[in-house]
Amino acid sequence: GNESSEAGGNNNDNESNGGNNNAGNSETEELSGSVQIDGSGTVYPLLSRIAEEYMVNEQQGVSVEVSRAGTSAGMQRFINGETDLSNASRTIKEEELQGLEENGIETQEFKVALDGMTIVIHPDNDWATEMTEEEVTDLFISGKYADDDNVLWSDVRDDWPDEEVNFYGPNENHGTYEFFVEVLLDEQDLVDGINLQQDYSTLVELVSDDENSIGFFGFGYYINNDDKLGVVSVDFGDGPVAPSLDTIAEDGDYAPFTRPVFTNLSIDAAKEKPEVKDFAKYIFEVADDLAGETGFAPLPEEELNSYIEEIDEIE
Amino acid sequence: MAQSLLKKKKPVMAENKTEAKPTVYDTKKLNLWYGKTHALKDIDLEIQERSVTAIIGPSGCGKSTYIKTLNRMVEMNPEVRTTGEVQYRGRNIFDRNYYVEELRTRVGMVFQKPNPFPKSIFDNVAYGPKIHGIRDKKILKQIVEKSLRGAAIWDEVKDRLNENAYGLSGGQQQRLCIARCLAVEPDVILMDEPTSALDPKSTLKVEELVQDLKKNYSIIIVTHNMQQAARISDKTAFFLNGEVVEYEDTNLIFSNPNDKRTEDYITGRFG
Amino acid sequence: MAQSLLKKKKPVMAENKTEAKPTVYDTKKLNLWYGKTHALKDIDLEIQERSVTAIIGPSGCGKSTYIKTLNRMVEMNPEVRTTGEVQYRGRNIFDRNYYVEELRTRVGMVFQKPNPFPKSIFDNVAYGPKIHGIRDKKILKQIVEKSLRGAAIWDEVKDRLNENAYGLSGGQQQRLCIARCLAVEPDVILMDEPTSALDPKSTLKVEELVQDLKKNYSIIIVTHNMQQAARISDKTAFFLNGEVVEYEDTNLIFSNPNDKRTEDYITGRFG
Amino acid sequence: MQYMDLDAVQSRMTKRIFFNRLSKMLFLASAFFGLIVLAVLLYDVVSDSIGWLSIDFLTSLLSTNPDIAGIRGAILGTVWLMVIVGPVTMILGVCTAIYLEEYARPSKFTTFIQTNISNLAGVPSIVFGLLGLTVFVRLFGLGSIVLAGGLTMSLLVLPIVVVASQESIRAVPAHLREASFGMGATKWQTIKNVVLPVALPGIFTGMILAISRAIGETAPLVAIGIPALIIPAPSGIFDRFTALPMQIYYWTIDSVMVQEYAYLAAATIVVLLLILFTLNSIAILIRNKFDRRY
Amino acid sequence: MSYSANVKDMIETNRKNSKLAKFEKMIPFLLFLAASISVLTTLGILVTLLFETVLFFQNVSFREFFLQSEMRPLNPTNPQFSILPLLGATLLSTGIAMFVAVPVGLTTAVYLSEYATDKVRRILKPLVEVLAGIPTIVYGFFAFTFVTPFLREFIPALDRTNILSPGIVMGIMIIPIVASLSEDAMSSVPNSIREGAMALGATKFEVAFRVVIPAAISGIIASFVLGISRAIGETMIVTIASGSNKNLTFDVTQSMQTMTAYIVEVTSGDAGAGTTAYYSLYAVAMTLFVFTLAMNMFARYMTKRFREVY
Ligand SMILES: Nc1ncnc2c1ncn2[C@@H]1O[C@H](COP(=O)(O)OP(=O)(O)OP(=O)(O)O)[C@@H](O)[C@H]1O
Ligand SMILES: Nc1ncnc2c1ncn2[C@@H]1O[C@H](COP(=O)(O)OP(=O)(O)OP(=O)(O)O)[C@@H](O)[C@H]1O
Ligand SMILES: [Mg+2]
Ligand SMILES: [Mg+2]
Ligand SMILES: O=P([O-])([O-])[O-]
Repeated sequence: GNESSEAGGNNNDNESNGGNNNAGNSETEELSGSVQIDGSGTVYPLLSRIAEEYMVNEQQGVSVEVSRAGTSAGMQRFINGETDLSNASRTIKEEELQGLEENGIETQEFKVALDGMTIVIHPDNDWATEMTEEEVTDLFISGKYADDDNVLWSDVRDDWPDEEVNFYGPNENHGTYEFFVEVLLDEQDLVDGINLQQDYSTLVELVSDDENSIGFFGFGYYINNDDKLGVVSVDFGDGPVAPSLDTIAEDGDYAPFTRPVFTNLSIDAAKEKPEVKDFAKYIFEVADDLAGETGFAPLPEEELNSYIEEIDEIE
Repeated sequence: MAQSLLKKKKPVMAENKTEAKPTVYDTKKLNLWYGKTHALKDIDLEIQERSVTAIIGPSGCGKSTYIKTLNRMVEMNPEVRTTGEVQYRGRNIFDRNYYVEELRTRVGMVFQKPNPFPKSIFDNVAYGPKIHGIRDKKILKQIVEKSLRGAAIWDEVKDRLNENAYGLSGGQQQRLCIARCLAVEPDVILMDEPTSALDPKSTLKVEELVQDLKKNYSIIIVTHNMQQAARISDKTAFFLNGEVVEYEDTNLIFSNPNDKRTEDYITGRFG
Repeated sequence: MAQSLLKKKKPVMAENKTEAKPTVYDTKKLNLWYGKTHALKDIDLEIQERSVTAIIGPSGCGKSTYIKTLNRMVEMNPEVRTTGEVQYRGRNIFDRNYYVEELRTRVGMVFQKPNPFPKSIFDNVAYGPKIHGIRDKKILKQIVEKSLRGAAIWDEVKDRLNENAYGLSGGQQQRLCIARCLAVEPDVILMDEPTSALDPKSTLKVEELVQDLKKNYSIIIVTHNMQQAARISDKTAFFLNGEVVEYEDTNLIFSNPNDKRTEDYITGRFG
Repeated sequence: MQYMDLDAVQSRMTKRIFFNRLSKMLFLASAFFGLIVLAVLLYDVVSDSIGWLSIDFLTSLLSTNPDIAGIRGAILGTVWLMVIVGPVTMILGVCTAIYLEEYARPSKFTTFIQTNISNLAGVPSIVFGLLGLTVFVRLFGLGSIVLAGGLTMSLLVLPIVVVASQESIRAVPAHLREASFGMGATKWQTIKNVVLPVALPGIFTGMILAISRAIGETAPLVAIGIPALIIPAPSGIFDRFTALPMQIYYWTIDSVMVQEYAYLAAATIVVLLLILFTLNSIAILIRNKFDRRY
Repeated sequence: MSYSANVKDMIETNRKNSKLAKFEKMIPFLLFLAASISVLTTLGILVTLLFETVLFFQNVSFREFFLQSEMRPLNPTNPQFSILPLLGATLLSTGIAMFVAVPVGLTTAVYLSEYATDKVRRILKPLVEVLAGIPTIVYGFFAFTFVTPFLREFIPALDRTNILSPGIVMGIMIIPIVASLSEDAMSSVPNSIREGAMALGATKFEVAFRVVIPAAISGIIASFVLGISRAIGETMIVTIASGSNKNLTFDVTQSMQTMTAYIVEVTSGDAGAGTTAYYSLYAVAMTLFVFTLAMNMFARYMTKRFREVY
């Protein structure tokens, strides 16, 4: 009972917040129908939080359904016109835009929040807690430290243990994978034998379980499990920086590993279904509050407000 | 040979005692096979209205097969093939346009083992009228009462019409099955060893009932029990290996059989 | 009463004809119940070595029950209770320390319906020796040949030892079962109507075999067939309603029964 | 010549008998192994669920907050699924069984249908899920609604109903049929008035088994795409939905992120098992009550 | 009785008026339609699988699918489609499951059919069969939250998601299939054969293993094959407890992905149509379908054989 009233209190806060942002709009309109969302697993915790707030406090009649097949897989559904919003942890690709165009779907990509690509290790790992940016990326690139990709910690620094490094990461369904490989590794091959998983929860378990693990994923999944995981502070030239809500914010010290996460809105859906449009606006009304709670750094308020206006103009 | 005997005898018989009643069933050169087993061979038999005709013979001689042919029940076995004719009231029952359902409504059947439905006594008797479209509750009640009275079981069950028929004794069940038959007011009732599963007392009751029913119905009864045939039937047909050996007035056949084989059977020398 | 008769007769019998052979089985006041059915009542019987003892009696009198008690096979039915004693070679077979497996190794059994294992002929015969630890292929071969010869079937099967036993005729299967018995070199062979499922020719063969086997084995045989008992046995016990009515030299029992009931049975007046 | 050495036989005898007794105990233990695991499983699940299973849990809607999350939507989703599965399998299953038992002539094609049904029973449920996804969700454009899920499940459990109904119809004694035909009843009248009433308890037992299976199946639902977060409870067969096993699935894999989800999953499992237990008890009751000989 | 003259007539008029005859003629046809649904289902499965599988093999060669060793369906730069890692994981988990289910199931069957009294059998057999009625998702939960942590006490190298634990749990799930069907096969061996062996002085153990089991062997094998088929097709246990790492290895402590789990991964959240990765789903499902179908047909053939003997 205690907790639930606390949660209720939380909700009230948000409602009043939402009310502030919403000033001037008609709040009383009762909507119904459903909003289909799929895509990024990274963005899922944030969007599902927002969806829940929306259904509980804003529009009881609307059903917002959130899935998390991964950025690419979700985008496929989006192209097929099966979803109204598609979350992404990377910007939309040329081929995907092409597909959307072929299917006559007009879209708009919005940033929702900022995420720091977090390099995680086992909590008992006391040697690799600080690494340079180059060391991190080289470690994951095939052939950099060992030809057969059986990399030992001591290959990175001599005083580190002589034990083999085990690599983990999300699989190719995920934007996180693509951002990591395409942006951070500059499209070089990942080490062989890296354990790629579909589910972030599985990934967290695996990393937290293996003394010689090193893995990468979004900050949210790290911060929710910081008791089970260790984190690598990355030296981008000005000393080691640990990811945190502050450092991954825009212009933060962790910025080189920071990326925006997105949601793609189907303009057609927003035109046809008022609930889609309403929910889309709602996302940016509450994003700054709920972002921190789910492990994202919020975007500047002006940026969010400009999105609301943009959506408002869809007729 | 048996048939030729019969034909010779017929006029004599008619003069003898029984007035010539109209024919219900006329079987002509009936042959029947189960796959390759030739179960009925060139059967010729005329069966008369409002009388009891008994069919006797050793096990496996084709009694059941013959009686089940009369309402085409034998066709439930898909292997069965027939040739020849069976005329019921002048119409060949094997005729393409003759619906078996129509035939069976006119010709009731009582089986060796009592086989009431797992329903109430009332519903058992009302089953026939109902499937033939009689829905009126009041009429149904009347039919049920009349049929149960007709089967001499009314007094025993009138207070428990809604109880399950399986609660009745074997003899009562058999009379219930007869009542079920009567409910659609058939013309003929076929009975295949109707008392062989019953105790002597119930057997007696059924025998009395048969005697009573023949006033209104034509009855054809298969029996293993020679005494029974002698007691209740007007005419008796003796079957052997799928053939009719002798067909005769009952008192004649038992007192003075024409055929050696009939005599042997009746005197218990085989079977 | 039957028992007292027997006891009186025994000395006479011994003088009579048979030399007194040693006793294999001594049954003392054996009673047996299937649940509440009292199937064996106060049985007393002494069975002699190297002879054929026949057990006769009408259906349901307890013949099978008695013979199955001798190797405790009757205990496979968990409802069975016994009192009294059965001594085999001086040891009570109901003794806690007497393993049934040990008893059954010494006492072979042949059943009414031939029951070979669904294995090759060779494996059927070799089964017994194998479970007793004989692994040597050569010895096994010798045992199989010896047993099959002993059961007078060697010539018929010697070229098809590796074929499935189910391919044999009924009579051959029964002799195979006897061979299977012989392979463990038993002391006693129990036979429960071993020929009742066989044709006359096979029956004759088995009867000859039994005559032959008694040179080396003690044989107890249940039979429905009085002629058979008369032909092959040395002594005969007549059972009725779970009691031993008479136990006597076979020639005596068939020529001059002591008990009226035995006479009635032997002359076919009941059973 | 003696081949059997009595002493050797005797000394082996003791070993054999000891071995026999030992294996009897081992085999008994083995028969109990499964039961012990079952007990551990139940203990594990029930102990995890303690403190989480409550009326509120049953009646509340889903939430990402474990403290207020409930399974009302999942329960209703399962109920609505069964609203489809029940009638559809009943009608299709019983009709198929009647056709095969009463009408079909023995022919190659009949054998083919029969073989086909028993083969369908062995097709992995995930493959049925793919069929549902491809045909109902995509081709018919239904989307992941109750109707699509229900039809998919129906096809999956249809063989269970068909086989049970066939056995039950086959067990109706011939003399009852004969009695009806003897009255001049048509085939259909006989089936409707005599055969089906007698076969009904067996058919019902089969139905309950089929429904139990459908209630617990997860893979087909995963394949047709049930969202991870769906809060409103479905109010009809055209609504999108989640179901009990789906909820267990998501909570189990998310338990790594939020430990409390594991307890929610356990509590949901207890609810699911209770439902199945109740259904099976009913099936046993029906079987015992109507298990009489005609 | 007033009505009595006309029951016959009533029946006669009813017959003439009834539309039943036409309806009766329709019935077999309607029922046939219902019966053909099951055929349509099979056809539907075949067509959906075949259709997309063909599209898949237009993009990927048989060689790559069956002979190479890497499965990286969504790799943006160099996608690879080999079923071998999935097949390996499937066979491995099935092997582990049978390693548990065969000895336990068979000895349970021996106990039930040869040692247990009627009363014990009547209670014990349904209890063992309860195991088959537990939903697989529950087994998945059990494997993930109980068995894996439990095993890790003894095998520290065991990953949090691995193939060993779901394999074992699948084996437990399959015990009743093996036990129940084997017991049926053994019970159908006639008692006279048992008596024949007992009369030779055989112990129950010797009767069971040297007579009854050889005699019932085809039914027993059928139970194994059905068990294998169940294990191959089992989805949720492996999806939950063995992760989604597509690696070809025999190290049972590692996370790996079976064919079924792959299908779940690609469909979960519903992958969009049109890509090779999406078609690969159907190629894998086709392989799975063919495997299980073959096993089931084989099992049915074996079952028929033991029914024919006695
Ligand atoms: N369903 C069947 N399939 C094959 N042959 C059959 C079938 N029913 C009966 N027969 C054969 O047809 C012959 C006549 O059988 P039927 O049942 O008519 O004898 P029955 O005179 O009624 O004997 P019983 O007194 O034993 O009832 C027998 O030889 C029997 O073996
Ligand atoms: N398993 C059993 N359970 C209960 N009663 C039994 C059982 N077996 C036999 N009986 C009863 O024990 C009595 C003796 O049976 P048994 O089989 O020994 O007779 P039998 O002399 O061998 O008869 P048959 O000549 O028919 O073989 C019979 O009354 C029988 O009904
Ligand atoms: Mg008959
Ligand atoms: Mg006997
Ligand atoms: O799940 P992703 O955010 O990595 O696509």
